[in-house]
Amino acid sequence: MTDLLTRDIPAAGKRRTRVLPRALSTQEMVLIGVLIVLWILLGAFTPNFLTAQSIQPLLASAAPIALIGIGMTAVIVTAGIDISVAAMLMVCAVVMAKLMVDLSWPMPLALLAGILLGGLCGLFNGILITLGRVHPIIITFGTSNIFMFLGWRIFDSKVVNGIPTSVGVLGRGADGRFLGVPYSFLIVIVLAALLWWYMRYTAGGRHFYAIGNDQNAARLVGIRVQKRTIIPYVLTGLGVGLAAMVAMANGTQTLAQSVGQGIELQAIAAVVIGGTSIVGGRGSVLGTLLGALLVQTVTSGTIQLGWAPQLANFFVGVAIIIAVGADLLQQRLTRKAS
Amino acid sequence: GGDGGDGGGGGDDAVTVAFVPKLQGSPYFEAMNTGAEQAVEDIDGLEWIYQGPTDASATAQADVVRSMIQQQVDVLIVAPNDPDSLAPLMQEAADNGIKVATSDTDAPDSVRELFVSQATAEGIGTTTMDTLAEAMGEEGEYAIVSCGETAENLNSWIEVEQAHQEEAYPDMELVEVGYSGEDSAANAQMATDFMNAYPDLKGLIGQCTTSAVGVAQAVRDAGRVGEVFSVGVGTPASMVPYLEEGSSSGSILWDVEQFGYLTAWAGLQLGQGNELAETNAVNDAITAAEYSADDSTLLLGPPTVFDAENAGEYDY
Amino acid sequence: MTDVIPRVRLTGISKRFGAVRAIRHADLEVLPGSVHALVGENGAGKSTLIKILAGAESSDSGEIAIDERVVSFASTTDAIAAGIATVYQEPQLFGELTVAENIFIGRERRHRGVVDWKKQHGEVSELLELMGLPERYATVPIDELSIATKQQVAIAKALAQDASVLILDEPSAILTDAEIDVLFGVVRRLQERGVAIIYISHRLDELFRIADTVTVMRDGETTGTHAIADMTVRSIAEEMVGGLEVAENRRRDLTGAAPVLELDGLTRGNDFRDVNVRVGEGEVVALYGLVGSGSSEISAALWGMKKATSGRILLDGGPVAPRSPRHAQKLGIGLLPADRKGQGMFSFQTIAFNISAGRIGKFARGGLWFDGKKARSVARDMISRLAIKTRNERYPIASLSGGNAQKVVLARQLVEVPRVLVLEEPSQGVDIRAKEEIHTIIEELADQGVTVLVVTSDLPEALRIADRVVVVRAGTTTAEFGPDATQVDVLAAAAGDAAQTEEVGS
Amino acid sequence: MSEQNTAAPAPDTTLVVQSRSEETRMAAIIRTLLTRRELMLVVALIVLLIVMFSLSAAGVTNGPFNGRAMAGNLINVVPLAMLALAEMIVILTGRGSIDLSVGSIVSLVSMVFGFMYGVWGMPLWTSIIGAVVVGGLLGAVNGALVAFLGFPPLIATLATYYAYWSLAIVINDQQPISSPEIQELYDTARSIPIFGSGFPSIPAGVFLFLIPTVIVVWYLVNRAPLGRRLYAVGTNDVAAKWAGIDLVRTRFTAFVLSGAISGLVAVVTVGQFASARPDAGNAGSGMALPAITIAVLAGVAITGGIGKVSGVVIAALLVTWLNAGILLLFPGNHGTQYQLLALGVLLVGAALLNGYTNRRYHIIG
Ligand SMILES: Nc1ncnc2c1ncn2[C@@H]1O[C@H](COP(=O)(O)OP(=O)(O)OP(=O)(O)O)[C@@H](O)[C@H]1O
Ligand SMILES: Nc1ncnc2c1ncn2[C@@H]1O[C@H](COP(=O)(O)OP(=O)(O)OP(=O)(O)O)[C@@H](O)[C@H]1O
Ligand SMILES: [Mg+2]
Ligand SMILES: [Mg+2]
Repeated sequence: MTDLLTRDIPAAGKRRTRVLPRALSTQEMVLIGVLIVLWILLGAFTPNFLTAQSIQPLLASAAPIALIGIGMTAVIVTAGIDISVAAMLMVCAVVMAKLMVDLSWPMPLALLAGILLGGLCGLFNGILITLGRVHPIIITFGTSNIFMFLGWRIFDSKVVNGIPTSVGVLGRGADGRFLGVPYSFLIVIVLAALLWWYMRYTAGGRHFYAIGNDQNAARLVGIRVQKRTIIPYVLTGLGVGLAAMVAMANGTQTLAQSVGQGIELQAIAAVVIGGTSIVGGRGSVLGTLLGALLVQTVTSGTIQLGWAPQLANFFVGVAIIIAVGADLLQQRLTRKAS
Repeated sequence: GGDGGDGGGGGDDAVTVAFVPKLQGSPYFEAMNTGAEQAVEDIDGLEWIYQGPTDASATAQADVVRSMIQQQVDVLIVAPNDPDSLAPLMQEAADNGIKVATSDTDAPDSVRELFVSQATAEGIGTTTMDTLAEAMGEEGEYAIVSCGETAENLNSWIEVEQAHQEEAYPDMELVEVGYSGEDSAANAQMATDFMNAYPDLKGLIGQCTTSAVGVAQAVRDAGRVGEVFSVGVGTPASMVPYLEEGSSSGSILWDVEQFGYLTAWAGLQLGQGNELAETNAVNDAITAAEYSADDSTLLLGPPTVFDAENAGEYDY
Repeated sequence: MTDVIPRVRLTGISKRFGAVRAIRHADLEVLPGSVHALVGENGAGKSTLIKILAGAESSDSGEIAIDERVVSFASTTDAIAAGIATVYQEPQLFGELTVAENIFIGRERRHRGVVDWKKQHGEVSELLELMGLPERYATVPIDELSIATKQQVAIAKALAQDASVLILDEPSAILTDAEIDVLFGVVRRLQERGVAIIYISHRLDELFRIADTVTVMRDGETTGTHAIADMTVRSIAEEMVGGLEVAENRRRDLTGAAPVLELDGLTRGNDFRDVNVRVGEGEVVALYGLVGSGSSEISAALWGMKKATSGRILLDGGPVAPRSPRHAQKLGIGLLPADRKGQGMFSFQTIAFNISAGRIGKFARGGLWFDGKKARSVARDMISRLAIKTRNERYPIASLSGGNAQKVVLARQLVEVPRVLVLEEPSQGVDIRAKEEIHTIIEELADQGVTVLVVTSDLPEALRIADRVVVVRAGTTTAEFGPDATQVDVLAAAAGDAAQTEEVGS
Repeated sequence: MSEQNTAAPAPDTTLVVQSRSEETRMAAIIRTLLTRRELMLVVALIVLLIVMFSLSAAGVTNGPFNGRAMAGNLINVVPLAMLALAEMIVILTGRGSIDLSVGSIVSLVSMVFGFMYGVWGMPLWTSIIGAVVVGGLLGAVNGALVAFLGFPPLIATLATYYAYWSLAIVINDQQPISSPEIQELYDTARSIPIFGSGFPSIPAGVFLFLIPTVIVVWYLVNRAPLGRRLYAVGTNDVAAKWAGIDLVRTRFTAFVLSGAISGLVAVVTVGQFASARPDAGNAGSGMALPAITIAVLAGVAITGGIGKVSGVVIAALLVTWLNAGILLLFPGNHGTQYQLLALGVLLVGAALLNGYTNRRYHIIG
């Protein structure tokens, strides 16, 4: 009987009395290592990479990717995906800008409205996906076009000029920092911490993993799968709203239709580099945060090394392959071991 | 958006002039449209169609151009994203009896009968470089933040700028040209990275309307107003705050609305088969648009340098 | 007994899946503190019935009463709230989550809205102890456990619900004897606490150890409920089958036939070792073993899905090493997989597609042009030869009943009659009539000279069709029986009665 | 149990109409339309054409919507339908297979083709074959990542989407190539009066590229052994494996084909734009998204195993003519904006319909 029971478990290193699932995945620890090495190397080979005036803007620029990536992590953990975030970001940003400029709403109110609008867009996605029971990639391809249409109509073929400079506190400027860290990145940290806590400690959060693991089984154990599945999309929407705010602040006093273009793939890249499994059931917000930093480090690093900036995308692609490949390899090894 | 005519150049003698910008929603082209609509109000027998693609690509633009050919407009004016790509389509339009012209960006190897030029590439490039050189004290490193990698006119301006600098300002040095698309946040981040990569960087050029603002924003955010000088090809309304605080030392542009007016007017002339004179008085503001028969180019005039004083007078 | 209020009462339940009437009219009464066995052939509707009780399926008609109060469950949540805990036939677990999380998923212990990990951990430790599993399993992700342990976790999970009704759907199928002892211990303790237990099993003998009452289902109907004391294995079996005559056993002595397939000391790590089997030309040999005995791994090795680490496979005397199913095919082997739905059917494709899918190259003229006409005519031919009940070959296989679908998957192996045909559980989940028809087909094939190895956990089937039965136990061949073997002998060998073990192979 | 056996075989769900006596005529029509997407698309196409022709006749449109206009717009169908077919081949193999990198392959191969034909002076046919081969190789990288190494297709092709795009841009320092040879290639995009002067001229690309591709893909999917394997793998890959089908090889081949078709599309776009452009397949939102949209609209199931060549071609025609119609109906910027809306609504609608159909008629699960 005993040999039967011990047969299951690889013997080494499992003796600790953990009550909680693991806090840091291997992938996250490796990512932290990779980031440290990259930063040291970049610091050595560029004049300024490891200085405040380079790291601060880097954090500010990584913020929108991270803000979207955080919600996207929850979505992907439930085995979903949201391609519409870039279009959604444009809608939120233009609404915020127009409320402030054309309707003279006070800034906080306008930003809040834009963030809520993001949540609403997310709700729209979530409802279509759960009620239609169609693969989310297809639905969000579609809603992406619809949001884009809305955004363009609201822009009304113009740019929005004269966005108040006060928005700039959320950007990469000097007036928007606390202990040297840009406010926008502080928002990222707070949000990531919240969602990390939620997904790790609360029942609702753990249910995301269960749904991503096996939606049918989740239904059988009494999880309200449909309701639960909507939540990550709404979270993503809210994150997109925040990202719109930061993207606007990172930009100029003029907002153009191109805001946020291509950020959906950057956010997904950050999520998968962070070790979240695209087929669902596994992943964490912390990894995404690191992934976003890696994506932006690669982009800025390429430029600061004096290489062709267009190569940055190539390295992002390679980073995805290495990160996911390492994860696949590790999984294969543990499977062999057991 | 622009107002279409009833299309087809029906039974009346009105001339339908269609203009296809590089993309819609850009303040620059929308301002051209505003100017053209003024022309429609002023001039009898001119009908104006304005329709642009949703992204600044040759592909998307070709669809719109093709639609214009189907609509059998009288005159088709295009600001080509990629002149080479458009040349055959213009041929097709001409084969269908449509008069074709370019505006803003030329397609020299095409069958276009006229190019309405805002200013020569020479003029824009030289003025931009002169403005930057003056701000930088004619010495030091500078970098260029451009937008689309393949934008023909931006690339031609960059060429002129570089050549002019080598000739006239030997103490200046171009360290990098980067392309970061039409997103001002990305433009600004690239400018920031340039400032970090080249700590002695003294000058930045924002080569298109979004990056003109983007580079200025980057200088402002880095807190280096007065140390790093930026100039750009930006629309006045978006540049005002930056010009005022000094993060931008000047914006090189022309009166875009008048340029739109001129384009519409030129289209009408083309449609009616009128010969252009060597200098043309078009309206109160455009009194001497020069026409060169050699390269069939109608020129608005020299570029304007907007600064803190005059930029506020424009609402685009 | 009758004056006790039943904990569960199901009356007149019926349920259709499209054209399949899974449950036609089922009644069931379970008393508190009793173990109520539910038996019936594959597909009789047992799982469907308990899924209805568990809120996982809705019934088309009928009534559910708990403690004589009529209830209606819109979802599993409602059923769980009503005190019904279920261990499904396929364990519903989440691979990435830990054992502790799996046990509490959906009903987490909370402390101010946050999962109370410590408390859960404590309770889980107790449960694991009850199940005879070590405490350190609590934080191990499910994916790192074996199937049997997963099953035990699933039971622990049901126990954690503190339920008044516990449903166990074939819990013993994949457990070893020792694990079954633990399970029965747990069941008895719950019984003492007054829990009503519904116990589904195909191992009729074990019912006499654990059950108080037995209800038999046939064709979606409950045919009767009896005290277990009044029954015997034989009487239960008769009621399950409904008195259908079982045909004569095939019993031919073909030991003299030239050996075509020989397994000689075949071994693969923990899966199986020292397997010795010899099958002669035109012979039918059954490889009989209970679930988990390793017999399915042996057939996977024959089919090139798993590599043997030592020993030899001989085909017509020459050693072969199948690298892949395709390679095995080329060697002249055909295989019918055990899991019809998962491994056999292309469910929304047509019958013709399904039949031709195993030999696509065969239907391609010059290897370039797939001959659809030929595929359809072969399919029509198979339909009539195997008496597949369908209107025509263009129907999707999903529209067929299990037995007919099984014949289609079998037909795939017959497109090009193989030299050696391996059939895994050829009649699993098909009704008696179809079963008989499949057995006849196997006999006909053997008569045509095909060498047949039937890998089965169905003892009557093994004895019905095989010329010889080789017993697999704990990953190795332990005994071999000639044509005159009795059920008792074979079963005893499979269960590990040393006295019954005879010499193996040749 | 005998129930299943004695009763008539359970009625078919997709191919044959249920016992007619039980089903009303209307229900039968609806079922046929829902389960046979290409028929529904034909109906939609006819409705669109009738609407557009009447609007055009009533003079509501900015220009005539007639045979000539329709023929002219076929130029857009060429790359769109070809890439949608490429996506179909990949999506058919199931397990979330999709190819996000087709647009980047188009960009990169455009440049390679530009070099081969426009700079190095290789003969046209060699260059075209070279483009297809290079496309196939780029697809093979995707295929290797997915089939051999087990990368999720979405991830593998997201990575190569970035990598190929970047390479396309740096390979010639972001300059397009438009040498005279390349410019002459525009002939492939020109319309030719193939049916005589009485009929509208059709873009040459339709005959040079689209129709051959459709024929080849139709052959591969419906008549080559490969096609059977694609459907089998996409329907149930475990069963396919047990049936002796090589999953790795089949998935790998699907991505190679997708890359090769994308390589040919690169030639098409080079001809169409008379220049080899590094952003040929990535401009705007790129070419992959519209291609996937067409495939989904055509009824190709993202879960694999379902999809038809005819559906893809009809869907491409529908979207192209719808877009052209919208441009004629809405002047100014609104036209291009409404195209976005129409595409979005079509896609969501088609997806919801796919989902509903599958559940209603139990096609999957
Ligand atoms: N979801 C479903 N869709 C269609 N038919 C189903 C479904 N579930 C069960 N059936 C059919 O209903 C009948 C009863 O199945 P059920 O699983 O209840 O049998 P069972 O008695 O549990 O058999 P086993 O002993 O093999 O577990 C079978 O004919 C089966 O094919
Ligand atoms: N199992 C398979 N999976 C994927 N592709 C295959 C498979 N078998 C063959 N092919 C492909 O099909 C082509 C024909 O192969 P081959 O000649 O072995 O088939 P065949 O002999 O006609 O088939 P069979 O042996 O089943 O009659 C090969 O070029 C190969 O690329
Ligand atoms: Mg069952
Ligand atoms: Mg062969």
